[in-house]
Amino acid sequence: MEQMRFGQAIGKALADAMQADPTVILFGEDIGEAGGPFGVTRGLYQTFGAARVLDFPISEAAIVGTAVGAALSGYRPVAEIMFMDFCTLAMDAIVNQAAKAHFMFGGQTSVPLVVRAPHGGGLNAGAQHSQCLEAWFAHVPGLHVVCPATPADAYGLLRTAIDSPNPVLYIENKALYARKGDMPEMPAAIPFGQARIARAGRDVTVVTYGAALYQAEAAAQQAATLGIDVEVIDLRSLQPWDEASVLASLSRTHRLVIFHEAVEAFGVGAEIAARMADVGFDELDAPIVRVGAPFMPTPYSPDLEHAYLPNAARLLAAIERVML
Amino acid sequence: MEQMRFGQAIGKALADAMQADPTVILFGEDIGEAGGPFGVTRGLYQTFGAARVLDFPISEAAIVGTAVGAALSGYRPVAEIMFMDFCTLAMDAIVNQAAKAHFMFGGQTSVPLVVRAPHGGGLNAGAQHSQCLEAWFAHVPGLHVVCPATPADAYGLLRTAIDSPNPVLYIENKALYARKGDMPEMPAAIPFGQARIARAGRDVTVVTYGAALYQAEAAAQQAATLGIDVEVIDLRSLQPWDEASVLASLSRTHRLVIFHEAVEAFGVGAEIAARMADVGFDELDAPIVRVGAPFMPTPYSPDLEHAYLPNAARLLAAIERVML
Amino acid sequence: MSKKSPAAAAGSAKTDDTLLACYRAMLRIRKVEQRLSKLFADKEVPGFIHLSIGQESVPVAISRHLRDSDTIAATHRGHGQALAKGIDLHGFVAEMMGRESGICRGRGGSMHIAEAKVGMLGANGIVGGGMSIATGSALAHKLSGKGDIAVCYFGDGALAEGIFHECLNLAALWSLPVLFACENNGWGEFSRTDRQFCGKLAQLAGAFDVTYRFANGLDVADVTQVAGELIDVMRVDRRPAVLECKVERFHGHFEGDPQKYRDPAELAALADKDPLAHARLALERAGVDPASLDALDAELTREIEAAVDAARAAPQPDFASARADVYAH
Amino acid sequence: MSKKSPAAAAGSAKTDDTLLACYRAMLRIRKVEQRLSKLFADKEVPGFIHLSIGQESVPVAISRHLRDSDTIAATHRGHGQALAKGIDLHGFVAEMMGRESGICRGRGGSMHIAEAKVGMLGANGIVGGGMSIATGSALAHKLSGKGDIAVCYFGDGALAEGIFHECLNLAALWSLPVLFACENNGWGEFSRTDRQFCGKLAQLAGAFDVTYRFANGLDVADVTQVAGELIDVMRVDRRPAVLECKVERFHGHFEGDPQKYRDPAELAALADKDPLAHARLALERAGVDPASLDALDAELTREIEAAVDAARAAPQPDFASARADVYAH
Ligand SMILES: Cc1ncc(C[n+]2csc(CCOP(=O)(O)OP(=O)(O)O)c2C)c(N)n1
Ligand SMILES: Cc1ncc(C[n+]2csc(CCOP(=O)(O)OP(=O)(O)O)c2C)c(N)n1
Ligand SMILES: [Mg+2]
Ligand SMILES: [Mg+2]
Repeated sequence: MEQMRFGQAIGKALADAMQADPTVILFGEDIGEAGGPFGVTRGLYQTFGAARVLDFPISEAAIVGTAVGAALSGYRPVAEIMFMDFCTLAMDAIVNQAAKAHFMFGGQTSVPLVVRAPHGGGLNAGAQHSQCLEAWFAHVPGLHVVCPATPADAYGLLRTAIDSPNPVLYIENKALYARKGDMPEMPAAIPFGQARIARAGRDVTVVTYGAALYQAEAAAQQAATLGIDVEVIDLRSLQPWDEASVLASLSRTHRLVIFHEAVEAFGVGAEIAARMADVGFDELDAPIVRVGAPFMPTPYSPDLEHAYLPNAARLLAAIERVML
Repeated sequence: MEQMRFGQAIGKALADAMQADPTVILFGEDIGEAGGPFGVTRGLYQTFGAARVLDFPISEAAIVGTAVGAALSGYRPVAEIMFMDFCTLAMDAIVNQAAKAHFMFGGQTSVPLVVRAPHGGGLNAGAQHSQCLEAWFAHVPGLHVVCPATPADAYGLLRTAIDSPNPVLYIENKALYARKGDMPEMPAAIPFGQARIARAGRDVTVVTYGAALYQAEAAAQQAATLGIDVEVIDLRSLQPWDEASVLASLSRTHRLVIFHEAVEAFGVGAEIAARMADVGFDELDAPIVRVGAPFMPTPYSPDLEHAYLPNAARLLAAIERVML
Repeated sequence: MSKKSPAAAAGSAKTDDTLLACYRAMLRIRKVEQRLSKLFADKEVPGFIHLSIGQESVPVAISRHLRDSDTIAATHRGHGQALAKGIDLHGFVAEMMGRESGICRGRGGSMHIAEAKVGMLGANGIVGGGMSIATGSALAHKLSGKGDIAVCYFGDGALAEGIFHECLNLAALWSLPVLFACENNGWGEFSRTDRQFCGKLAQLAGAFDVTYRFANGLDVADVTQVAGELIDVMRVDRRPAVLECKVERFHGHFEGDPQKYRDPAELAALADKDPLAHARLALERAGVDPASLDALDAELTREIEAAVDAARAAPQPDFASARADVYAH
Repeated sequence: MSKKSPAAAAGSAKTDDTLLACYRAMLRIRKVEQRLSKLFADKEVPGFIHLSIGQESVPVAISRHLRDSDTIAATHRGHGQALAKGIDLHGFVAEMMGRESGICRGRGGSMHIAEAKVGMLGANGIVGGGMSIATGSALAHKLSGKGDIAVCYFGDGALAEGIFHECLNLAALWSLPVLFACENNGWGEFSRTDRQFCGKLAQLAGAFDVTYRFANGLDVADVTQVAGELIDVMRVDRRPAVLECKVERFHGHFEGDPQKYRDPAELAALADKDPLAHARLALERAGVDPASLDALDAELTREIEAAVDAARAAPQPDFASARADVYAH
């Protein structure tokens, strides 16, 4: 199987979707001739031209707002918000307009819009260029939220997102762009709401998503050396998320740890824990433990950021705790 | 004890704080001569003048953004966002600027800013004028989030918020404005992070906040007729929230239901459930159940909205479920 | 209305025809909103409703130059904008009354009324919320190359929102066929706009090299003329334009607002600033038989009452189906 | 720098003094940034850094007219803005290097550098993020009545953000003493601003009745003159003003950006557009001894190296204390 970088997989999904459907258009800053701040859209401007790869001024509110208007008028815009932190400038269009139009208008119309938003730290980029804000969007009825971890999933989820009649937040961890992985020759679209068992195990279920997957896998390996057999579930899709798969795993392992890069408090993990403390209560043999970022802004200095970011060691400690 | 309406208590807290501290200034739309869209600031313009009650144009981003600048320059602005739904237009100032400045600047400065935001439905005002978005802000390190249910708490929490050196989201349920309650002659400031036991009970703990408190009390009364003794905890403060009090209650009742008006999925209740499924796991005799709004935009028609809003009956059903 | 051919006519008979058609369209909006006012007072219409009484000339005039495939983004004060664009009256009234037969099945209401198939992309509860939607729709029109245009309605209060600046730039930069139509009633809720916004719209447009025109909203013929000129050019040159119309807000900000904050003299003077009365006078002066206008009134009453009756008879919306329809399938 | 008295002097000796002081301040910024460039290449400075090499004239000129109690909101390309306002060099360099002795204790870095006590309210990672902060600070100045002013630095790319419009309106409406200082380098990241924003800044300011002036950033004397005139008036009339300065961005958008998207001819032409070289030439023409300028260079090198050495010797920041300092107490 071909190897492809995560960022390239996104670029390929965009290109294939644009080839397949002339109504797919791209919105964003520096995505045209320059090929995008992280090179994800490289070549698309040259292939599809200025009419379909729209290099926007620095106007995030208008990027998503006009994308809603174009989506209501027959197009399928894929809008890039350069750093997820800048979604703060486009919340009205995402939350009050895109998410609600189908419902508010009684089902007459839909808003087939994708907002691509790179999240995550590790670049020493500081508190305004590192946030993982997916929990906000998962709380908004009408939005879908996905967050791939592998190139194949990046491809497949983006194709599904673009084909979806609904607005989708498509979240890319910046640390993954350069990461290579398998890419099938005919990569498939991946349905929303289906998790992937990244590693099968009997003793503890670890639920994760995005770049955190790789730390989870590392922790699972370390746990194996301690005789703990960890099942790692990569959610892939956060809204909807695959409650059935998580519950099924919990019913086998009876122990649950949730792991993500985002701030732990009020993060995505809270919902998963809360649901399992309800529908999975009878299966639980141990407390549900979450491991996420501490409740603080992302610090700048490498030492501080390193101490800040959730890692395999902290996850392993949590795994050991629920095994007690 | 004097009786006072919830909205009046907020107005009184503003007036008393302005009297006590000349750096307290008010920002908002229609808050001046007009006295505010819900009459909360009535009379303040006349008492304190145009220099301290700043009637802004319809520029939410600038309302909060300039408030941050004024807060960094020696003032204590209290900014009103007319409906919490419009916070979508001011997220950058709240989340990227106000919340992070103290930390990012190494503790040199602080941002003593209050953002007042009315939330909640029941007015048939539709999907863009009814949202309860507090979970977003509780997820942001550097912000405090409070949501009073009684006039005395409205007063006391607002005084604390204005005195705080940190940015505070102060959330008011619109349905409460006209509600009367006791107001002590010398009302006290109420510290953040302290819940109030609104009703003591032995069998089930119901955790709630804001206007939902009254439905919770009604459900508790109904439960009493069924022989179920419900303890109702009014959180009052959501970030930080009073984990110790909730845990203490759970340790007595061993059953937990969380109830709020906000959308249930990824709402505030998720964090409480998740924490209790961790630190309170050994105390739990039943699943943790949440009751919040269903995962849909707030509908317009009275019938639909009535069916949409969480109510005492749904809470009672949850209480009965955990008693099984 | 939305199917009429563009541009104001030259001959006076034709002018009278246009005026009569405008009068009819304005009267229809007026009577619908007066009926809504009553229904609101009687608690048959819930929520917040913002009536456009006094402002009907603007959407009526603009819509004379629009076709179904043109799009509009409307405001919270958008009943006239919606009706002039051709929204179905029965569906409209039923929506206000929150019924299953409402055009949005009772889920949207006054602030979220929409009818996709006549190019009405939705009223908006967010001041300025429609601006980028209209601009994006104009971008779609540009890309699809069918010669359609988009109209962005907004109030003077919305001028202070940053999104206006972003959209004006984009529309000018990329030559998007969008008409920014400002219904300037001098007020934003309970505040006078001249105490809220000090930019001059003509100059703002000029800074982006965007054509600006002013029209007197009291005179529907003037608005029709100016809007026609702008739109005729826009169909060809595909450039944005700004149209500012001075109008008066007769009712409160929302129904139930007693407007105590307005000078009684200002309120008293409104009677002379009614575009509907103005049009009627012009028609009568041009020799149109007043009786025929009264007959028109009666005809519209029947149409509206039929819609109200039908809405009253319609079922309440079904929660389970609303619950199941948050996402498109 | 920030303690110098306002307004450009008349006599030529004094002009030379001013020019020399400006040269010194520009050279200091230049040398600090060149050092940062090297430290970045050597991985001693992490993250994203945006150098203002070629743009030093603007903050240097403006800051000649500022006092400590005046405030500025800086941009992501704000090293020069911070240094000109008087930020502590040791604290500055240590912050870039992520040390506990950094002015933000290693928590902020280049994009979030701030020093409250010299009125530096922070760089910003959000394009346009400082605009409302500066405007709000100007509001505070107006309320406290001490005659202070605020400076809002921004790049030409930020012109497209809606917040600019909101702030311009507010500042004009309420007469806030804020200088909107645009460092127009013609680029926003990898995109030419003339393909991104088509508004004319002079006319935008004019639409709000705000004074607009242009200055040639190549010539620090010109910027000093124009900024001085604007600020002198502002101290009295308390009205906002817009100052646009044409400058060139010599380095990439961020360090490490090879600027492949720029025309080689354009890059080659930069050599003639260096405000520092320009100032040096003027000084030499005015008879300043080149050796004294070289001595100045050496003196600054020593100052900067001392700061780098001190930072290198400083401890890494402590996570537990950062963790405990999310909220003020
Ligand atoms: C973003 C936002 N801010 C504030 C409001 C509250 N609000 C509703 S209408 C209105 C006044 C709008 O004035 P204008 O645009 O002139 O329209 P008009 O009501 O005069 O037709 C305000 C402030 C809102 N709905 N949305
Ligand atoms: C809100 C926001 N959007 C986009 C970015 C990414 N970004 C950083 S700098 C920049 C270009 C800014 O151009 P300009 O304002 O001219 O400043 P310059 O870099 O030229 O000094 C962009 C797009 C950002 N940091 N914040
Ligand atoms: Mg108005
Ligand atoms: Mg620039």
